[in-house]
Amino acid sequence: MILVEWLLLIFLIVCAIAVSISKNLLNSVIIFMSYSLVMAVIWVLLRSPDLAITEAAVGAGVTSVLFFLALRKIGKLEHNKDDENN
Amino acid sequence: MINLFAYNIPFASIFLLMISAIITPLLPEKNRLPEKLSCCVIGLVMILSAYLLYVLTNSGAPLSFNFPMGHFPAPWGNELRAGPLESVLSLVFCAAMLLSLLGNFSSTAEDIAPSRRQIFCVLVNLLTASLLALTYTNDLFTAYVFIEINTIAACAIVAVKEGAETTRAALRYLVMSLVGSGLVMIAICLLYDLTGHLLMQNMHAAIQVLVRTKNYLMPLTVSLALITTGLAIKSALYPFASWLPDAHGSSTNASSAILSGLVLKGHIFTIIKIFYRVFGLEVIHLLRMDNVIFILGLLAMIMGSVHALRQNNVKRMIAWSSVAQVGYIFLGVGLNTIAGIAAACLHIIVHACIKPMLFTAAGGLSNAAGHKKGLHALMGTFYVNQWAGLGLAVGAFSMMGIPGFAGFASKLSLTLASFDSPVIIWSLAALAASSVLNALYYVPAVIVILTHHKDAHKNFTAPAPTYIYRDKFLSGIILRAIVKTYHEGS
Amino acid sequence: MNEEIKLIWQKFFNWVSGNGPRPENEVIPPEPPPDLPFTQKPKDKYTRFHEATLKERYNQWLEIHGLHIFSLIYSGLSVLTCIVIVCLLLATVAELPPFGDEKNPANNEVIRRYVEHGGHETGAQNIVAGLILDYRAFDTFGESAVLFTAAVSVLMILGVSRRNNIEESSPDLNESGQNFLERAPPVNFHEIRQDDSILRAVASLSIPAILLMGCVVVINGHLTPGGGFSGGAILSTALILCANAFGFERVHKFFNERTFIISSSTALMIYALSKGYSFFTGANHFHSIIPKGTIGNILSGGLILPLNICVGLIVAGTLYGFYALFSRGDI
Amino acid sequence: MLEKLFLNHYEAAAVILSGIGLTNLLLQRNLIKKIIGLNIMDTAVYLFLAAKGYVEGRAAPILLENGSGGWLNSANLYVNPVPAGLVLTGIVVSVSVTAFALALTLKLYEYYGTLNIDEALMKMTQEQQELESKIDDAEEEVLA
Repeated sequence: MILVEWLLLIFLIVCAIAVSISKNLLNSVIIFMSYSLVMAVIWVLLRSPDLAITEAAVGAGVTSVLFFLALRKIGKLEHNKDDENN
Repeated sequence: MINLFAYNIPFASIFLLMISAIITPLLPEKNRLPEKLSCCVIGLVMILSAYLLYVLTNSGAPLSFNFPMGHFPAPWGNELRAGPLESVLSLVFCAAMLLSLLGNFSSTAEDIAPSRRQIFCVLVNLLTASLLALTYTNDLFTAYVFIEINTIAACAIVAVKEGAETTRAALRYLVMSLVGSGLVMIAICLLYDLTGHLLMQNMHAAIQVLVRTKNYLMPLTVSLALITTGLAIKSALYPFASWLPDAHGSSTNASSAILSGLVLKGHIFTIIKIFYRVFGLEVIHLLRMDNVIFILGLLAMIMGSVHALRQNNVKRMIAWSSVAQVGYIFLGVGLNTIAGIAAACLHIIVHACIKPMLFTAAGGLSNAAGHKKGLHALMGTFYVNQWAGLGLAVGAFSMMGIPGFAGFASKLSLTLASFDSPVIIWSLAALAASSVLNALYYVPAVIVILTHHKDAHKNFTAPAPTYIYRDKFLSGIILRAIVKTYHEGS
Repeated sequence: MNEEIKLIWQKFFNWVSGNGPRPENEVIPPEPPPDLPFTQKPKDKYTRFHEATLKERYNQWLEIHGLHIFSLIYSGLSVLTCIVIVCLLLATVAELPPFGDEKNPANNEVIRRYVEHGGHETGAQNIVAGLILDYRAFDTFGESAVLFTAAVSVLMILGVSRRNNIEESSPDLNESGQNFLERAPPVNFHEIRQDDSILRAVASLSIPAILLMGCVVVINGHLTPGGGFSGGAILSTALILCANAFGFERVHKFFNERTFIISSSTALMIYALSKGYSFFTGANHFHSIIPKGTIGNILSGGLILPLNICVGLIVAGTLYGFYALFSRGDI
Repeated sequence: MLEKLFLNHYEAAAVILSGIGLTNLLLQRNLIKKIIGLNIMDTAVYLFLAAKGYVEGRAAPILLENGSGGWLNSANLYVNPVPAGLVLTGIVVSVSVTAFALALTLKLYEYYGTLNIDEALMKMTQEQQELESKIDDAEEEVLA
């Protein structure tokens, strides 16, 4: 059990570093999503089921969707720009 | 015991503002109804605060009381605390907010589209509510939540004027503020872990025990440093103030007035509360935070003015001058005496009154000069919009600390407060230098607007609305200042 | 198997990069190449040129103003600051009370009362729900206000501005050529609408289930983990799924900007008034008429159940509102 | 010190994570990454709080039945509920802040075509200079 805890914590740190050094925004967001999911698991381990539900619904769900939408919109904007200028 | 009506005022004022914020989006946009409603509600809250102040000072009742939010007493539920200082601050905040809205009533209409104006009112109400909650709250975590409301609402108020520049300024402000609130959050968690409480007086007792037994001194120092840094970023203490001129210089006049007059003050007052109520002045001195704050305050006083000297845009100049004035306040806090903190509170009040006036006046003048903001473009605008010109002059004199104006009272009390402290030479030198620097950029501005310009009639548009509100305001300030020092002393 | 994963990735990637669904190329999508994520996507000539020039201009500008060194110093300083902060905090953490120990200062009389008397004082089985909606309800009210503030601000930034711009397009922005989005035609419903029959079938099956789940989480907030916020987030996913599968127009029929504002304002108003009543009676030592109920029943916990429903409504509306505003700039 | 860090491993991890998040928030030029950094920092702080509420061998703070129709309400059975309450509030705050920051970022991208505040600043100053020179030209023409 202790080993699982340590693994999860190390996974979190690796995720956080990977987010910061990844060159690709989409990858960063996906890594952040997995970070949030692991955080939810850790909260179950810490006997806080309320937090785990909320984090899974919000951190991994809504926040990531918002990031994806933002990226998508930026992609879309670039398309518009290209269309207009060509 | 104070009467039931006055007892409920702190709670009622926060809730009135919240409820008016909630129903504002449901109102029709016609006739500027939302703005009128928020002005009415803020005015009502102002009257309530004045009444609370009157009751607290005149009825022979105890000078402060706690108001439990809910059915549970102190360490279990949330709590508000109201005393003369809190009621004075809420009175000043509401008054400054109301006057900023009224004084810029027409320029708001020019800058902001109607449907945005409705949301602007919601944000103003929320901002006022969060300021009052920050003023009255007695609980650190509640303070954090309302700091966040304050941050979002303040950034949104910057972005309410549409445009590339405001968006950039708002983002910059937001990022800096978020760094600040992150640090505050970490510090609150540390403090909760060390003390097991979130309520200020319980935390204070626990910290006193920790310090006496010399336990956990290092975590205490770190949490104090983090919370101070976080709030200092939000209140634009000098090295962290780079966001302020952008945010305050680019937004619409009402927003600049509100932001620099009130939002900064809410955070500064939170710092003062944390120093005074959570840690206690001896602990602050023991942990050496007072020296850091003092030095940063000195730096801000000088550097803010130096930066302001280099500005040509009048709104940016006033914004940098805010940085210098924040330095004065932190100087008072850094003296770490009761008198110093009283002087800092006094300067908070004075600045909260004068800075909105300066921004409003500058906005009125630049509107009179055809929406130009460069200092040279304002030449002779005094003769187009006398009230605004008078406001700028009065504000400038007050900022310089000319006797008879409000700024003099607070500078005097800062000077008096620094007599007891070992750092008197430094603080006196900085006060003098900063006053001279203030004069160096405010006097030319006043001279410019007074210079007769022969092309005046050609370029200038119709005068902006009345600024009559502003002046009545000012005469009351000195009176209030005296009342205030009296309370702090007693 | 690998191909399938590639295909799913491709679909997801297309969705994120704004190309929309491609029901016609279910077989193998011809372009763009699948391994290249969208930020590294080979762009049209102009964009690449444009971005290159922007970078170049930026570097030139830094050099001209002597800011290059400053920006280097800034990066170095911030790394240094963060290392210092981490080391400081690690040293602090090493001094803190030990993890998981029951003698920690945080386990004091406050907690004892919450646990021992929380049941009959708030009527909630879930101590956390009783804590946040009864003992420390002012914080939670502030939290809802934060959400409301953010919703209103995002509506202002993304929604209202677009509407105003379309109505009374501002000439100065268009002249400078800055605001290319405003000149883009407004998004119509058909453009985003998905004609994916599998998605529709799955959605029509799962939306009722998700709604039910969300309602269960909200309504049982005082008995089991969860509550208004997490339940509201689940409810909002049902709305988002509906919008994705059947198009925004379907959702728009019953949930548009007007209903969004009315529902969240009303729910927040009910929240504020009921909490205000309880604060008022509590502070003045009046008797509150709200029964606590017996712990464990669904009708227990005094105000917690209605408050959870209000919070759930606010959160569901707000999060769907965020989704709609971000994806098409309107609710 | 290291032993104590091992003992407080959740807190240590949380502190490292919040440091990384803070670095991202301060250092990254790209706004989206800044916002992700903000989220990492916030969740790290919440992890810290939740770890502080944990007590070895106790149950989640939901009252358990004692078998005879009553409730087990001894304080020694449950972990500390206060951090959970605070974190619930905090999560809402951070999702609101994230949405707001992303909205502003999108707006910035609309105006400047970049996700970097400094590049935006550069664009703005250059455009202002152009505008000012244009205005000067126009004024000279009027004077002439």
